[in-house]
Amino acid sequence: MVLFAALALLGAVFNSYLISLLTIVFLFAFIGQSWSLMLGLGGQLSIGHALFVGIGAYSVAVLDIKYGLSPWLGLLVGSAIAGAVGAALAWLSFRFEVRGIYFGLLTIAAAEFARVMFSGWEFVGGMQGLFFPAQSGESSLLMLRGGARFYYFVALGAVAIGVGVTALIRKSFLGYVWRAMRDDEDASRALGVRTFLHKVLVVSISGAWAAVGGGLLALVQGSIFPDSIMGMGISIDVLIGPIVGGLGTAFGPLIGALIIIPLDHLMSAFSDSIGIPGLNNVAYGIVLIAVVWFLPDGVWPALIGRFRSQKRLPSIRSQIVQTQEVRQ
Amino acid sequence: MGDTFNKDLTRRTVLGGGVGLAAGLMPWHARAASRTVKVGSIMPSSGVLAFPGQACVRGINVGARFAKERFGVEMEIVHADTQSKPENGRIAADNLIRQGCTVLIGAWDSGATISALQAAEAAKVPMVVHIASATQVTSQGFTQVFRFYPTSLTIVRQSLLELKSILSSVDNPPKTAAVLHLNNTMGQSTAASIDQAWKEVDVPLKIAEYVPYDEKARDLSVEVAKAKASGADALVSVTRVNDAIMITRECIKQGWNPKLIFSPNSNGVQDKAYYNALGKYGDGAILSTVWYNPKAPDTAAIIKSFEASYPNEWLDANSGCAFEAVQIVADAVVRANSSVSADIHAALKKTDMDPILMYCGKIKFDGSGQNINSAVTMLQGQGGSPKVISPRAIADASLQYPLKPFEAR
Amino acid sequence: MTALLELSHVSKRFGGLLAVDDVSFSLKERSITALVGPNGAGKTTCFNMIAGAFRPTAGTIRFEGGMISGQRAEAICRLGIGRTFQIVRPMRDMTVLENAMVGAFSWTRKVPEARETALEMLETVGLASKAHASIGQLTLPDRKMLETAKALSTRPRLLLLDEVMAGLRPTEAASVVRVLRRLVERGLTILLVEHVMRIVMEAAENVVVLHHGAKIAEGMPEYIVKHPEVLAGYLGDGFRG
Amino acid sequence: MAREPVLAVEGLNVSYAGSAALNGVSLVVQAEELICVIGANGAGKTSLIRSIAGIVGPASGRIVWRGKDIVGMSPWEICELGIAQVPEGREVFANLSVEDNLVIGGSLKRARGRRDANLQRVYELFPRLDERRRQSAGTLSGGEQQMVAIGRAMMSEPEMIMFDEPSIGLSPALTTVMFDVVKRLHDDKITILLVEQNVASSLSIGNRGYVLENGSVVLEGSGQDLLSNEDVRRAYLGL
Amino acid sequence: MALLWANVVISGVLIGLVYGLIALGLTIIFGVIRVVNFAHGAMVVFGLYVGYCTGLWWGMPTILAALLAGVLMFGVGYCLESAVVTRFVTRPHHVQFILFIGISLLFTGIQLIWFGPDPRPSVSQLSFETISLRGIRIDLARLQAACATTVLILALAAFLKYSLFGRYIRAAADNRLGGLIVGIPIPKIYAITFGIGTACAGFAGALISPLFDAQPYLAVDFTLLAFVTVIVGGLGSFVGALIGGLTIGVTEAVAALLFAPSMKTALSYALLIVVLILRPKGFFGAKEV
Repeated sequence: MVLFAALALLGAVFNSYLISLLTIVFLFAFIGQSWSLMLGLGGQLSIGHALFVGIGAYSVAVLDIKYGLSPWLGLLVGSAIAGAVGAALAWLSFRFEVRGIYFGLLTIAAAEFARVMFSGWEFVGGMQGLFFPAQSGESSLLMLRGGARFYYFVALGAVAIGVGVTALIRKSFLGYVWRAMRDDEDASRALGVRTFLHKVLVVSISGAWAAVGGGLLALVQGSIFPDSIMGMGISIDVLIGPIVGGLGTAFGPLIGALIIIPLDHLMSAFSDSIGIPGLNNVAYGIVLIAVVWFLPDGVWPALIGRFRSQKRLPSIRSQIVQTQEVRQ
Repeated sequence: MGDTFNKDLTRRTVLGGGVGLAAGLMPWHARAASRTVKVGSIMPSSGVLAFPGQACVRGINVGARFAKERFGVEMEIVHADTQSKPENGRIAADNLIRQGCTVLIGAWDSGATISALQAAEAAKVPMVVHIASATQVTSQGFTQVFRFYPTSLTIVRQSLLELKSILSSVDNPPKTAAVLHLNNTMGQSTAASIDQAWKEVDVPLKIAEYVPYDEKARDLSVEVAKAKASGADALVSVTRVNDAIMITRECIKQGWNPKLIFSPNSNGVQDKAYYNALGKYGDGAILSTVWYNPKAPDTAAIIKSFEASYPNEWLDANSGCAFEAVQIVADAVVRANSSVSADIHAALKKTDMDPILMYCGKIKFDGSGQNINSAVTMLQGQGGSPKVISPRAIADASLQYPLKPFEAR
Repeated sequence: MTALLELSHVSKRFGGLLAVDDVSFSLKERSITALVGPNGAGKTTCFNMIAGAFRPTAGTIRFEGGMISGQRAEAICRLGIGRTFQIVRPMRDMTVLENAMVGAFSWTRKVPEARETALEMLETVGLASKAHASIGQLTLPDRKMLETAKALSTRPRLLLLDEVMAGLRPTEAASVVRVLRRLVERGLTILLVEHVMRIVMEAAENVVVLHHGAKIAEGMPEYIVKHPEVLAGYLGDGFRG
Repeated sequence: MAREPVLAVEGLNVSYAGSAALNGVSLVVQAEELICVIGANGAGKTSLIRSIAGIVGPASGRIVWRGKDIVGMSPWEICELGIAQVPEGREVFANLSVEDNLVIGGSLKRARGRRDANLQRVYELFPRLDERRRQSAGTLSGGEQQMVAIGRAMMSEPEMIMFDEPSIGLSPALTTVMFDVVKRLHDDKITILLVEQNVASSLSIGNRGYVLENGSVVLEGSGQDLLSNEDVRRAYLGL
Repeated sequence: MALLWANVVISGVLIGLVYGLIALGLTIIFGVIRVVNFAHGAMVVFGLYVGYCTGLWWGMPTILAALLAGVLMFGVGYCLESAVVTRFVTRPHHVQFILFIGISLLFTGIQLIWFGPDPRPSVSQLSFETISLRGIRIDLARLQAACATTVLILALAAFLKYSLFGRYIRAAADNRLGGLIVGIPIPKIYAITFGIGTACAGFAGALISPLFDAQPYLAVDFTLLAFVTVIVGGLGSFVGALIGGLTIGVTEAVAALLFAPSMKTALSYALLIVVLILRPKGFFGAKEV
């Protein structure tokens, strides 16, 4: 709460650079929360979250640009579609026992498939993309239109709601049931958890949530293209924050995004200022490796000193293997 | 190798983002006018668009040096990298504005340009768009945009007019053409423009087939086979460098010798990598692009200056447009006699200058910010480098037709 | 007294291995029955078929008169059969209490209600003092009791316990037996899988002995321990004297 | 039978994820002895074998092989010392042929040179494996897989073989065969550490035995003594 | 028309073999170490650069360049595994994913700094040559790549089947605990396996350098390609990788002929989705290597 109050107050005094940087941070944190919900609580790995982000972005863009409808409606429609797509994808996969890393790969395939389809779909602009008209300067909550500061507060609000919802879900029966399902699917089924239903549910909720983030991202960017909004890049950017920050926690995705995105920009600015583009990629790569090496559970759990293993319950065999690894 | 180390560092402001973040906590106030003008350059210098992005950076650096000599404007260029991500366009623009840049140049791809324009719009800082070809860049109501580069429809229409005149001047012109085009943002819009302008211009050539191919295509053998099988005797291709090379190689391997290879609004013939890869096979293909005027008074000196800084690179369309954008800014600053954004904006609105390097009419922006006198140039690969064959006024070589069969080279 | 659970001619085949071979038995309501046999006799397989983890290759399983063979594990749980696992499977990311609460969510969505039930069940098995501990702090016997509490939280009518007393000291085992007796008095029916006869002797009223997948004896514990086939199968042929 | 101890386990503690599996276990194995360790499920028998093999790292305690502490050595180094194992659940390479399984077992440096001869020896001992040398091990019956596991251990010409419940899941007839094999290996002067639940069969062939309960040794003595011990009978039958 | 089809299918088969080799590297790593190497594409790009540089500096024939790239990348893979990846073997997949993203970015960054973003086309004459057989033109670079790939795959298969390390690798893939029990030096085997996997990528990369220009940012594309191929065939299966490569090669070629070529990758993703759903572990099981 204190953090959000502070961020809201600072929003009034930050300069435009920090405003636009933090807006992107919040949006990616918000989308990251949906991803984190899916893996951190539901135990389902998605490497193609760009699919949902893209659906949300296109829903908002198409309804706004083509029909002049309020982005609120676009967000609603987008999250409904993304939720349905997520449910269908999950239903198909889990019905046929596609799980774990295979489900992750399936999400990549689905996202890439959608990307190529959208790039050939003329109605939504194909590869030429969709463009929002320039902001008139008048802020309108109804039409979700406004300047940088307006979107800063929208994104901050979204991420605050995201933190709240994550915390609520964690405390509700869904949180318990999902975490149980993530830790040990068979054991939780023996306790009466309808895992199939809940797996479909968590993917669907996560998809719908990510779509809202995608819709907002489209508004902030002002234009969307299949490559940039549905590409692998988005899927990767989305999941780095939560893993760095702390998977499945309420604040993890926000903390992760707050660390990693500005860091990326700092390194980029630095490598640009010394005239060696690519140095930022090297540095960013090293940072990522270092984070997973030294902070296996992410920054947030380390910060609050609550080390909890995020791993699935290892079988006896892998326990042995792990003991072995420790010794080597 | 090592080109990237060989950067012109003297003009760069080594302003790490760390300073930026710390300074960010304080609200930004408009800076008072000073003798030097800070110009922000937003380019995709890393990420998938790094290739054109870095070419633009080179053009900017050389352009700034030239502008000092020509216009006496002391320019401090601050570079920002979008990492080829649209959402970073705005962040980069805001960062530059915060650092005191009163005019921006960028951002190559339409997505990042639109995103950056939002920041420019909010801060009322003018932005000269050197390249970004989506129509929407100037049609969405932005007031701070000044685009040097023509829209793809303009380029294609002018290209087809040139093509028409070429076809009418040669004996035994080709009858049908296959259109092989890249399906990315640039390729798709160019293809759409071709479709629209072909009839308007009434090109005396029948289009047999459109063959779109994926940007990520790893293999264009089937695409070329398909074009060949359409029975066309001319190839119209819309390409970047990589696929231009791939397509030519496939033509050679599949024994297809169209009489004419023409690439509107493309890369390929204009790039060094194309000749490195194809050698003698690179000759003969024709390409239309926004290009520098080889006969302009300063061209030779500029190319020399460029080569001094970047011995392993060519001055290409990307560098050229970026260079020209810097001159447009310098011209406006001189006329405004101020480095304040509003003054530069007003001056830019009244721009009416002869291009320094690029070939086009007088640079003049209409109400939407579009340069109205843009023009294209036809290049043909001859003797391992691109030669201007049209328009006549600036041509430094004459058209070779038909294409010499590959196996006969 | 009607039979709460009834297995008739149940078999399970894994590839070439006939793990359970035509086994029939039934459980009386409010009783403790033990399923015993040496390692690899098919006890756990039998157990898994009742709990819905495996589908029987042949035969039927009825619970309260309804067919349950072939139903999914979660559905069977919701019908009123709770189970524990031989290799304990706590949710490692959750506290003891949270683990036990998961079971309660099979019949309620209210968190306080689930917490109350879970606490009650932890109390029953003697883990109430460690309710907020993390799993890593539990000893093996504690973990086994937690398994029991989790299963109890689902409010079962039939409780399937897979070797919950293995590895306990005699005094600990005796207290577990007392807990089980109390549960039976409250109306629960219990099926124990046990390896160690000592425990079975104290706890069960009825014993079913499996060997190589087949039932070789059934009856009162006193009868079973004197059964020659059981002795031979269980202890090896040399162990007669 | 007084010979120098080849293996001495002293005060071994092992735990998984915070809970103890072995609690101060000490035992001694002398050269060419056949030692039985009996105990119920979860008593810590498998943990004992895996600690000796170096697969599980003990929290504390010493494992001394021929005067040298081997705690901290890697499993492959320990195998090179001549300690082989027939694990619980057999752990054969299911997708590899029987012969590949055996060859891999015989590829340790200590025995690599005599691989073909050792292969012949295994085939002589288990003619069934000879018949099925090209078949993948996963398609074999449980008893045959057990033969592969034993053969694989023999291929490294070990000084000591540790058996982890070789009779588990086998029919009585096959169980008898397995114990005969163990006895024959022992007769060939191989030191044997046999972990079993089949109390009667194992104790009757063992020189000495240890009873493991809850991760601790509660009884030790000669095979016959233990066999007639009332506590053992009570522990297993509740008589 | 028949000739067109024959040409297209043959070219699909030839390039499919190379895809198969790239995928093979990925699949061996997954089959044995159970980590999903998302940096695989960066290794292929390294191979491309080796092909480019050796041709430019020493005029080295592609085939030799491929061998050199294979050896170099083996070393890179070996060191990378034993220094970094080995610590992540038992970590969850998403953590490994971040690790490999990091490695991939690192490599891409190095390539960008070293070579710049410009496409680096091969100077080899091979990139223009074809042989003609009754109207069927066979691309020499592809043919050579396909032949070299076939030889390498056969050699690799023989290595896995008959050599001691090969047996160890198969055993470690099959049953890690079993491997520890019989004294297989697992860390060394893992490092070798990772080395072989990246060597396949490097070898394939150099082989196709006459066909593709080296560029740093191709890494993601090659990674995705390898994944599509591997999943269609079955993650962890040796034969599956090859079948997957051929399937993708031919499907894309035929799809480009039948539909819009720009949609051909969509078709391979669609194929992938169908395969994943119907046969989650691909055409071939996950265990066999």
